[in-house]
Amino acid sequence: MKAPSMAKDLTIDPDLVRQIALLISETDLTEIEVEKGDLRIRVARQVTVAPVMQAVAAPAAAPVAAPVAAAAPAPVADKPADLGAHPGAVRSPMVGTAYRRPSPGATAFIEIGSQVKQGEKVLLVEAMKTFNEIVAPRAGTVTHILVEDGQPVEYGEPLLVIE
Amino acid sequence: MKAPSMAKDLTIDPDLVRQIALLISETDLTEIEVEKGDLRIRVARQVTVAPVMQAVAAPAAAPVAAPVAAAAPAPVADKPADLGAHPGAVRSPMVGTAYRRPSPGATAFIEIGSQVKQGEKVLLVEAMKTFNEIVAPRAGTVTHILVEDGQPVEYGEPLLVIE
Amino acid sequence: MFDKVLIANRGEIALRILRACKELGIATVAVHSTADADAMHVKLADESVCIGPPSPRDSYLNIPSLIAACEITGADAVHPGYGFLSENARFAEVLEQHKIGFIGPKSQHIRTMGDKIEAKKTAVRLGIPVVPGSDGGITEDAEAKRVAAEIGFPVIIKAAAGGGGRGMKVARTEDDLSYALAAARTEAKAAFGDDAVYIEKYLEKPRHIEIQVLGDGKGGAIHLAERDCSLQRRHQKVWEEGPSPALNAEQREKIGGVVARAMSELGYLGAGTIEFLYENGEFYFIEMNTRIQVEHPVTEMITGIDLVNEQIKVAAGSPLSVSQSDIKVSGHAIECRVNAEHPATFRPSPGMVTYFHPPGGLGVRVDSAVYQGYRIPPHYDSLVAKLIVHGRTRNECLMRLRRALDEFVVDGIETTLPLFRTLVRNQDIQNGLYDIHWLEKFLRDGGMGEPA
Amino acid sequence: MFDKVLIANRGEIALRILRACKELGIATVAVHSTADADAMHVKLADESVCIGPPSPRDSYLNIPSLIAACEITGADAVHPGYGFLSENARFAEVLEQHKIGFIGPKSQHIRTMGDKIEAKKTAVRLGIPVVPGSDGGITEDAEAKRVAAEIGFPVIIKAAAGGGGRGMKVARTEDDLSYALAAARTEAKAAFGDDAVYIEKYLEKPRHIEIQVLGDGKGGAIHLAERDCSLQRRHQKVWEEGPSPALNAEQREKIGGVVARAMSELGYLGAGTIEFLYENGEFYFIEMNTRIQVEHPVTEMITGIDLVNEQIKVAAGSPLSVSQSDIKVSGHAIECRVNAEHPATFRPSPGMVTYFHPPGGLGVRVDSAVYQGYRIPPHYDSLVAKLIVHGRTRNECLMRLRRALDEFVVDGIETTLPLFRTLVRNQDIQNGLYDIHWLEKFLRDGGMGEPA
Repeated sequence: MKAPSMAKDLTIDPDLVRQIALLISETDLTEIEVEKGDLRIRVARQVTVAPVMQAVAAPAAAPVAAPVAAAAPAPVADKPADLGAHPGAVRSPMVGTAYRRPSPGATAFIEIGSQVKQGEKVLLVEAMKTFNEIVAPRAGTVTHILVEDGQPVEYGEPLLVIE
Repeated sequence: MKAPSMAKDLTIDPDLVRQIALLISETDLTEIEVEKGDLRIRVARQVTVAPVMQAVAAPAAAPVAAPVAAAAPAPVADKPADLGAHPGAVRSPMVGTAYRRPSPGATAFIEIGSQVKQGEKVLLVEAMKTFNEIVAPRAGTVTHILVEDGQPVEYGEPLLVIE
Repeated sequence: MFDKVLIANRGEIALRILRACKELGIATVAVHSTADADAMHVKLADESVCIGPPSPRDSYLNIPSLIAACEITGADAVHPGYGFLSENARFAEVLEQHKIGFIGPKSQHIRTMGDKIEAKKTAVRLGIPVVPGSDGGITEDAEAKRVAAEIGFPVIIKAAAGGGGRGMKVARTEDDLSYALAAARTEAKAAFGDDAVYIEKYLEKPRHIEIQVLGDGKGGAIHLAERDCSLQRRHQKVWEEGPSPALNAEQREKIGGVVARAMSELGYLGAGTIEFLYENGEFYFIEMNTRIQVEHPVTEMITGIDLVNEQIKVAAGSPLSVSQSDIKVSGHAIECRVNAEHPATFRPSPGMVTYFHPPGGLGVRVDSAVYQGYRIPPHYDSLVAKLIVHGRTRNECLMRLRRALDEFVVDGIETTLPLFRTLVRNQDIQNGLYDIHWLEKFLRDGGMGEPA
Repeated sequence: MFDKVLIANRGEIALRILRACKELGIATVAVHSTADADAMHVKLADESVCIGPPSPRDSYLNIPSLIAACEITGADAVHPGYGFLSENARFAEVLEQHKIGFIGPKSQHIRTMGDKIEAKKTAVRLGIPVVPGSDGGITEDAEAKRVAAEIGFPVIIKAAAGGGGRGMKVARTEDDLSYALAAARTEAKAAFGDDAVYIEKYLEKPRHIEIQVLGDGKGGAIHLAERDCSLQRRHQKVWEEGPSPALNAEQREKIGGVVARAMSELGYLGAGTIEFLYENGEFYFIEMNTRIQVEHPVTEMITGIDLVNEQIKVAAGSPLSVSQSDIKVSGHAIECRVNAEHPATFRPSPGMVTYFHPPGGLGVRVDSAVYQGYRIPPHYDSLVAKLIVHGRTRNECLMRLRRALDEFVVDGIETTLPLFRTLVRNQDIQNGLYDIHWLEKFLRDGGMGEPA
């Protein structure tokens, strides 16, 4: 008997490939291979396209006469990329400085493990001397707090995770 | 029982390949490989894009004052690329002008269908007023003559095919 | 001098400012929308801050976000580039309130020059030539005739209450005047309920010529000759060059002197451009741009002056590094704005740049924030690269531009490179014989083939 | 003027020549080995001819092939670039016999300057300062003392029959002389069977300074100031700049005048370079290069003169387009030779360039025949790109170079970019305090880390 149409069996699931492609982007990988039973899917993206702009750190010597950027680049915040992708991440709606408590010395709005209701104040982000309330977009448990008190935050930066 | 004719089974399904090709474009991937049972399909697209240097042909207008390259680029010779790859191709060992006969009006050294012995004179290539003999590297039948009488030839350009 | 400058812009001008800062040893902060996270200047800056979503209103035009970005990075000055907030007087004032330097003019000059009526009044006061016309609405034919004779024909009659071209009539001779006046009045009455009109000199085929200025804010001001930006499409400049093929040294010195004295009197600070229409040897003020312009490299190439460097220095209170006598026009420069657009239809073509090879060699400058693999976002302008070429003569410049255009490779998107390859070989362009209508006519006449 | 020029070279200089031809409206023929079929200048030329296999001897140095390529394409002149046949007098003569123009000097000047002894004699005759020394072999100590005293210490004693450093001794003072003479004689006798020696001034820490010249072949000749090429490794120039940090305007004018007068007297035709060692205010002739040089863009950037354009014009019989009084040194320029080599070990690194992004903006010029996807062949030199930066002052130039180097991306191969990023930040380089030994010492001392 003839083998039952191999081509037919090998229909691929485009959504699966798309999903893996997204994963590749998100994780910055160049290749993902999935194997289950007798099915194996391998997906790759070559990285030669990615531009590599050097941010060469200035070594010792200063220029003869011109003033020099004294300090080394200060990273605004260490971005926890993995938690940023978390579905429960709450992101900053603006640039500013994040505060965890209503005033210096006061109790923090939340701690890890806090149960929060939807609309409950969780943080403040100050910009131009204005304190903007960040509220919980949904009820849940605070599992991660990603900012220090007084830390500068960018637009879209993950602040905390509510699960 | 295992399917008898593997080759037959391995006919590819063009639609499947097209589908994967579309997916590759859509997802910006460079490679997709799917394997099921003993069949494996791998589709790849290289991203190191080949350079496309434009040789823009100068349209109508001449520059205001500077002299202009009057003539359009004269292609040195139309290269029969496919025959150039022929194992029986005899290539020019130098730049120059190819001649098919010892002197104007004389009989050509060879014609298509000529039987040649190894070492037999088949063409002349003239450079700096010197006529260099091109001899058959092996015995055989001349199946193609790729140059006209008096045609300029580059180094490595296929001149004729001996089979 | 400033220690850290925040660049409140994107694209090639953000990179241009970053380069100027680096060359002055000033630290840089790039701000960007989420759509610009991969921008070249973001990669090259010392620090970067995401300030909002792609919409400019919520990012590059968002003053609180920009101030907050200054606060969290400690930037002590902001360069606004062009467009966005560069001519927003309130932004300059808010920065001042926050004791952050603004690399641009004094806010009152931004405000004055941003108001068309105020700007023209100021120009008149400062002795800058403007389009001659009646002072206000005219209702009597006799007065119209007197004014028209004074101005000289042709004149244009405009509805005093008008706009949008309605109620506008041209009178080429005195004989046309009565009819034109009547027609304009009738249209004006119908359109605006007011038949008052005013009369202005009508320019048939003017060139757009602009004078670059620099001021120290304390009465020191110089001009850096002109740029001819007559090649426009829908009021967008396409090709700019300097010096103008239409001016001689004497004319240059005369109008430059007028403008420099005006800026000195104004106490103007920083870089600015006085734009004129030019016809039959006369200049007519259009407007003043109180910022760096897209086409500033043309001036840099022919004068050797780094305009952004000067902007930063004078904003920090330093004097201008050059005086008027140091400014010598040397050779000729042309800038082509290579846009991500179809070269004949000008349909925008954002997307991934799959290959990018800029031209190099003597006299060739490319200002571009594009790199291979960069995805041009659809949210902003379509400028891919400015190709600026310098030569000792206009002809050498044209020949160099031609070879540079032929070397330039941008794949993956459509660009206006083919338009420039055609223009550089056009006889009118080569002869410098064009006005502000030339390019649109050329395109209408099928110069780039039938628009799709 | 020529109608069609054959470019008898490869790499960036072939592209440089192609650009100059295109800008003059001259048709171009690229010749190439099989290894260079994909070269950028081959793609851009009007015509191309494959002239042989990868080995330079059988392609770029093969005179019959080049003449044949001229014949089949109808090229009426050849530009030899640098290296290969550029200083081959016979090539110039063969071209002349074939009535094909040679874009270079007269063959007798190539021949004279190609012979070290003849060149020095000619320099002396023309009044160009040379290293002082004894006229011939010295056998008597008394004569040696007299000569040494005349020259001034330190002196170097060399075996007259010698070479390769054997029989060479330095005497720093008169006290050292007797011993040094004896030692040199003994070594010379042992090595060459001849104890005759000669004495020359010994330069401890000279700079390499060279003067660019242009001649019309009819007695018209100008100099275009100097380049300082002291930063060398194994006699290969790495970093060149102009003007030299060591010279002032008076010194420049003086040595330039000497050289220009000499070239005028010689009736020199085309571009040339007189190379000197320079120490304590004195110049000492080393050799003359009778061709365009790798580092010619430095001079182009500070004078505004297109040297290749001038070469072509004078070879065609036109006069120089400028006179000495037109040559003004403006600002400062530095060239970095970016090679496909490991930045510390200098191990060659040919291969595929997978990403290439040259820097742009004001004052930045890149001369490179590399493009993304180009495979650098292993058969030829390792020059990937020349980065040339201009600034109004040396400091501005250094700051601009720094930012340009930081923007430059070349992936897939190793390059010397990291070396330049280190050099531009080095205090000695910034202060201009270096001589011809500086770079090797810097590398020996681990300036780039321990060589692997």
